Amino acid sequence: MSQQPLVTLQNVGKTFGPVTVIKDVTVSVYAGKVQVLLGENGAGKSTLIKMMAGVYQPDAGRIVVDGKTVTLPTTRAAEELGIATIHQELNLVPTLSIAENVMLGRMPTRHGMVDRSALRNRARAALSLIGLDIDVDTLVGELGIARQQLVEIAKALSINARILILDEPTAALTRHETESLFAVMADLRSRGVGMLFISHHLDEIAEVGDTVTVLRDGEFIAEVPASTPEDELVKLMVGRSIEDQYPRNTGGAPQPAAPQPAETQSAEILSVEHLSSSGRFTDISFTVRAGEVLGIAGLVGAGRTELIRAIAGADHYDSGTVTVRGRALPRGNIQAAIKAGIGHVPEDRKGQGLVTSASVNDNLGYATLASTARLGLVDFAGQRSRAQAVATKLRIRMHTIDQPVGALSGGNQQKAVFGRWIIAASTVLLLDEPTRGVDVGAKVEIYELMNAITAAGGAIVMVSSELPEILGMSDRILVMRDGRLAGELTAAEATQDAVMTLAARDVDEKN
Amino acid sequence: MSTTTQPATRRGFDYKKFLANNGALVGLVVLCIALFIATPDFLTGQNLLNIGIQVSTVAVLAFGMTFVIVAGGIDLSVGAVAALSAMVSSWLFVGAGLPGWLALAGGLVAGLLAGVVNGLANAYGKLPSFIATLAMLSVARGLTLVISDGRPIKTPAEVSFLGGNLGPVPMPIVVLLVAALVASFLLNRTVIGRSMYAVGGNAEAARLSGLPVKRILVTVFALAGLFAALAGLLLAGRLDSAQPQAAAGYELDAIAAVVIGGASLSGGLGKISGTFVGALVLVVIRNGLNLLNVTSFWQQVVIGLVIALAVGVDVLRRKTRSS
Amino acid sequence: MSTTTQPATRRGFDYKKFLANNGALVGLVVLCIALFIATPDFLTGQNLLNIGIQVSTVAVLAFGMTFVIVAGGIDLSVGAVAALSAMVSSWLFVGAGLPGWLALAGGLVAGLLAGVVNGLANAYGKLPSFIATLAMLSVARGLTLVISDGRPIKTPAEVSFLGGNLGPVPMPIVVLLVAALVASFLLNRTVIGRSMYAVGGNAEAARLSGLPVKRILVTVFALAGLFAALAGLLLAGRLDSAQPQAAAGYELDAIAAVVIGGASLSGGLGKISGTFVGALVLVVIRNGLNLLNVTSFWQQVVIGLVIALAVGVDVLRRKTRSS
Amino acid sequence: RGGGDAGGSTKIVMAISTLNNPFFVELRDGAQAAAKKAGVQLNIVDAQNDSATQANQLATAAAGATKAVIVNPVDSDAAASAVKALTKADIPVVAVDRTVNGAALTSLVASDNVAGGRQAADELARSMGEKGSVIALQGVSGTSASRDRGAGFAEGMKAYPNITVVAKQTANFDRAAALDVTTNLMQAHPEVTGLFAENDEMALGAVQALGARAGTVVMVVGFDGTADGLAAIKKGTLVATIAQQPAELGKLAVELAVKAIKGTKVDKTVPVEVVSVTKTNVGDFAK
Ligand SMILES: Nc1ncnc2c1ncn2[C@@H]1O[C@H](COP(=O)(O)OP(=O)(O)OP(=O)(O)O)[C@@H](O)[C@H]1O
Ligand SMILES: Nc1ncnc2c1ncn2[C@@H]1O[C@H](COP(=O)(O)OP(=O)(O)OP(=O)(O)O)[C@@H](O)[C@H]1O
Ligand SMILES: O[C@@H]1[C@H](O)[C@H](O)CO[C@H]1O
Ligand SMILES: [Mg+2]
Ligand SMILES: [Mg+2]
Repeated sequence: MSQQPLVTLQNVGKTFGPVTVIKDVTVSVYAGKVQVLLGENGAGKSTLIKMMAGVYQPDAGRIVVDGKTVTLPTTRAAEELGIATIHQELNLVPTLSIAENVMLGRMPTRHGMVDRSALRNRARAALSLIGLDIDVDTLVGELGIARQQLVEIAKALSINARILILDEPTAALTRHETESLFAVMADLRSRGVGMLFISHHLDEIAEVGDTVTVLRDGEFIAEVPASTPEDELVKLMVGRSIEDQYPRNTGGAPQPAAPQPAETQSAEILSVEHLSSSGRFTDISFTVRAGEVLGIAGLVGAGRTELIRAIAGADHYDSGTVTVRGRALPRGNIQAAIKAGIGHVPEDRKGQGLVTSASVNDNLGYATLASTARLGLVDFAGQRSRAQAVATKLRIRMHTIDQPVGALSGGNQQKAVFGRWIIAASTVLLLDEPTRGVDVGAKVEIYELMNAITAAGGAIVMVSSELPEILGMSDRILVMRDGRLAGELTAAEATQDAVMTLAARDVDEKN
Repeated sequence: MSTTTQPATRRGFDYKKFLANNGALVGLVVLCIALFIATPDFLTGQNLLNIGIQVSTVAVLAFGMTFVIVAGGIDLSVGAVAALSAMVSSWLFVGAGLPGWLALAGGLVAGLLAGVVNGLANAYGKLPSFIATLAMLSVARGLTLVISDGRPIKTPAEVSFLGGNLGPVPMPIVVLLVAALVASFLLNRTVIGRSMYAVGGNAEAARLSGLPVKRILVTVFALAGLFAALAGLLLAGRLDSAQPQAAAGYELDAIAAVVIGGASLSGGLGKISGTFVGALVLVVIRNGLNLLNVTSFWQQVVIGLVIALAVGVDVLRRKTRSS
Repeated sequence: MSTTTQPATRRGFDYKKFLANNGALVGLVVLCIALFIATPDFLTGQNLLNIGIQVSTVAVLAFGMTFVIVAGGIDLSVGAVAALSAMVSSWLFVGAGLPGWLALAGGLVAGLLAGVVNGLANAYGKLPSFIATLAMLSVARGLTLVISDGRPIKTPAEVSFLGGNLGPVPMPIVVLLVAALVASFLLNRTVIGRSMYAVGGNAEAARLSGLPVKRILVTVFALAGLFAALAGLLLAGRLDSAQPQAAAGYELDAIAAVVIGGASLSGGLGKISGTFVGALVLVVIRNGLNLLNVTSFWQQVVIGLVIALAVGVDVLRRKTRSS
Repeated sequence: RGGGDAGGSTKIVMAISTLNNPFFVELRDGAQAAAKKAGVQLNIVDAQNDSATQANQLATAAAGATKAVIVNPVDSDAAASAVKALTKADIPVVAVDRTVNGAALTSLVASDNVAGGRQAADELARSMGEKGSVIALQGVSGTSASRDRGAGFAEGMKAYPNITVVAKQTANFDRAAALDVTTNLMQAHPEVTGLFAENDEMALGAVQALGARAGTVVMVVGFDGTADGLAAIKKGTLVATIAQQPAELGKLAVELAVKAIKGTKVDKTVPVEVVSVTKTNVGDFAK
């Protein structure tokens, strides 16, 4: 390849205080190519691309654009060189409209005024690129996380950049939207745009990538073609091979080998009857038995999150009942739900899962703060040892347990939310996109935790937009469409096609 | 199909959206109806004009405050800056012998400068806006006393004109309306105005989108200073003199007006029309209680309750709407 | 390996961490050194005692405010509630003829109740804390005037004792230290205290983790009311009488102390030790300017500048440390 | 408009600068008693020491069926334009305690603050043996009461060359502020033997700060003659206060307003004595 790279990060390094996050890494982006960055949670991928995006300045090495060394003191400077970025964490203003968010920093003006019709038109054009058909005057704060992610993508696409950085753009998307995104990427590539792509979905790498740069602990490990087999990529990435990406024996029934608790294998733990919440979901009934993982699939906006939240006591609902181990739960009462053994991992970890300014230790302990206290006094020593133990168990990568959880990498933040319910010994886990942004290694760890919980007689409801995960981990699958149950599949009969058919029947008609 | 339904809702007046966006308006209307029933003096032309005049100072201060609160900050100095600006103007006229219109302009510049200093201290000096503007409150009040030696100074005719009449229309009402239009235009129609929402709603997103966050913050406080100066001149015009203790404590009224109007102190939310309603709520309550001759001790109790109620009505309304 | 280094840093005094956690301490020290150089009267035992007494009211108010700000709210009513509590206590004694200690307890209960009302209005009534407590400011001040008819009322001996001496030690200092210990204990050691940080940091995450957010908010405001009552009784004790206008405007001082102490008005951050330092900064500035006999007009200018500087020093220190 | 009888429906609005101060509470009480006696309705509004609020209240008064207005201005200059509007509408205006500059008044009932300041200087000097150092506590900066009393006091002090004013600081007319400021000033000026406070509230705060030294080592003179102030004189902690007679001021103001409504001619100024109260004559004033 004699072609000159559009941009190169050359031997760059970055430290935060005492922690070295990136050490001597070189990576280039070429016109019409998709360069993939691969690495575990906390490997330094986001930190690396932020140096290219003008967010961080490298402490060592240099940035070369079109053969010239440059400095990128601001995001605007990067943009002026044609570099656009889709950041991993959503960077939207909830109180502004979709149109204004898409055009933020580049609002069209006429006579010194914001040209609203141009604003709407350009935003609409950007949204249509990724097939999002929604009123551009809607406030972003009213959107679910998946739609927000699409807005974020549209925003970067509308810049018409020569270099596009995509940091886990597909983490919050269902297959459907992911495919639209890939179509856009293919188009951009054919027009000579160079891209840097990050994803924890290994199957996507071969689909869109050209070359893969593998990072481990902030260091460059290898550069390999995107066609490299997945297990080889995994080995490069985590330093060992992973036998089974979905370590659940989904023969239909729960693992018979697992030690059985006192209650019988078929005991109903959670039962939901005729649950309805106007405008959100209608007449939902299902049960989950001890030792079972129930997957809930559906398209964005199908109402899965709302359902989970209602069961967890986070929202009120209009009618129906939620019963745990034969006891009906009061509506909208989170504490009662927790007492009954429910643990809820929400879909938006930053907005709903974590107190980012508080330490990892504190965040792990919130659900057990009161129950472990004596005379209203916090059990600091116990809390710390419990937190330390669960952090080790989940392999949460951190500097110390007292560091603010907001400074952890995305995947490690997700593990921290999970860990809270492990400490609380929850037996009914309601997981909403539990592995969003989690690396392969950590995913397997989370799956194994799920297995351990069900093996101990617990039950799990998992909402996920990752079909392989739903198919690989569920004993039974419910499919939701427009707030209703569209069907139920056993693990044996479930295939991607079967699920998608149920999920998308009339949605496709609409489009 | 969906394209045909869109314009249908657009055609009629979208009163739901209007109500949803105009927070305490319901509270204000309820308040006015109650006063109308309680006393015949309330709904008279003269009294309505009085209310218009009386709301002018607080509303103009609050318009400036709206920029700051939308951008996620707070400005405790507006009352003191209003007093300082008026005093500077009067001093330029009486002490330095400048012509009246120059003195008036000088007052506005003084407010603008105080605001710029607030903005610099906040954006570049990294002082929390609460601290930067609390310091300015003290400094501006002190300078006002130093300049005036603690005495009121007469205003030039140009400033007094602001407190007088334009034909049959009281000038404070004219100034108020112009200020509202300008503020609303700035906030809704200009790039810098829209950027304020971004800075207040999510400063990190604003920065990553390439918005000049620091410059926006300086502008925001500069505008608050300028509007404070205008409010100060208006007040001085009405009193025919710049008072060393003028507008003391008005910052709380201004903030309250903005918050009653539906803004949030955590930023990203707020509208000039809402602020206007908020300021009216405060002034109508006081006007009404005066008319009803509620004794002054109880008056404070009632004011507190009515503020809570007026905002409470809004909260209730939103709740019933959403469920 | 890393386990052996852990205890090593633990053994010595971790001054870096101490400084990092104690916001304006550097500003306070610089201020004290400057005053020590400027006037021999500053660093005398008697003057230090005076400062201790003078800081007591604001510091106790600010301790209560710390709970509120940590939990992400604001309480504008603390000054008015302090005055109301003291007045209720004096009235129970003089007007209702209760024994002094019951009157004292009654004053504390009054403050607690006012705080509970704030908390209910905020947590269940969904009023923004700014509005709920602004309303309470007005109501409490009004009730104070109603109860007292605008006149000071004598305090019972039990309350005056709070303003007197315990042997050689001034009681306000004793009360101050006890209040600091209790507040710090509540905030750091108890479940409810730690929960306040979670609520202020991310109320939704706290709620989804099963923390009783509403009850926590009510507690937070109740504590602020109780501490305000204590501050009010302290002040009344020092003056031997409950004043209708006591503690007017002290809410700004209290908030400033908390913010100078390193808390953020967006919640989730704050420490009692920081607040204490913040209150000291405010009081030492005023004490120093009195000692230096700076004329009262300029005094306000200087107070503003010094507040900005004291916080600025801290900002600067953090900046150089991090880069 | 105008004329009219003084029946129960006759409405007089009394705009008071602040009621957060015992002085004005007594003034109000005097006015209310007189109104009851005259059988008129007296509406009291409180500006909480804010000139603009007062202007608003006066404008509101003009809009109602008001027959006369009694104004106790927050600031003498600032009240002018609102008062002018009232007189233009033929509503008689009586000013009480403080005058209105630059507007024609029906009548003014007031005690002279500048003269009072001079009297305070005389009382303090006498009690100090006409020598020594003095602290002056000032009221809210920029208020006319503080200005006038301060000016009168400074003028009066010129007669006593052996007395120096070593410190002047504001305590905002507030007892608690005076306590702290006096404590601090005594630290810097332990030699001080005299203190003048521009009102009784501050004087009482100073007495509190001085403890046993009040009235023995350090002589304190206040201003107003409030109930607490007079009690302190009896106790000996306060040497003197310059007593105004707030109730008398209020009473006269109402009587004048009623006369004006009836169309009776009234005097342009009605002075009310300011009396220096000391231990010797405090008995005449005690309430
Ligand atoms: N601002 C910061 N201060 C301190 N440490 C940081 C900061 N940002 C990142 N880190 C640390 O740097 C490491 C790399 O983080 P980074 O976000 O780059 O990981 P990543 O590879 O993108 O992970 P993920 O796949 O989870 O997104 C992590 O250990 C993280 O804790
Ligand atoms: N057709 C629609 N058009 C616009 N908004 C919708 C539509 N359907 C649902 N919503 C809104 O979107 C939100 C639900 O989005 P969300 O994506 O969280 O749902 P979900 O089924 O949990 O999907 P996912 O978990 O895949 O994100 C709700 O707030 C709902 O009001
Ligand atoms: O006369 C009054 C009283 O002295 C009061 O103490 C302050 O204001 C003045 O106008
Ligand atoms: Mg990342
Ligand atoms: Mg969802």
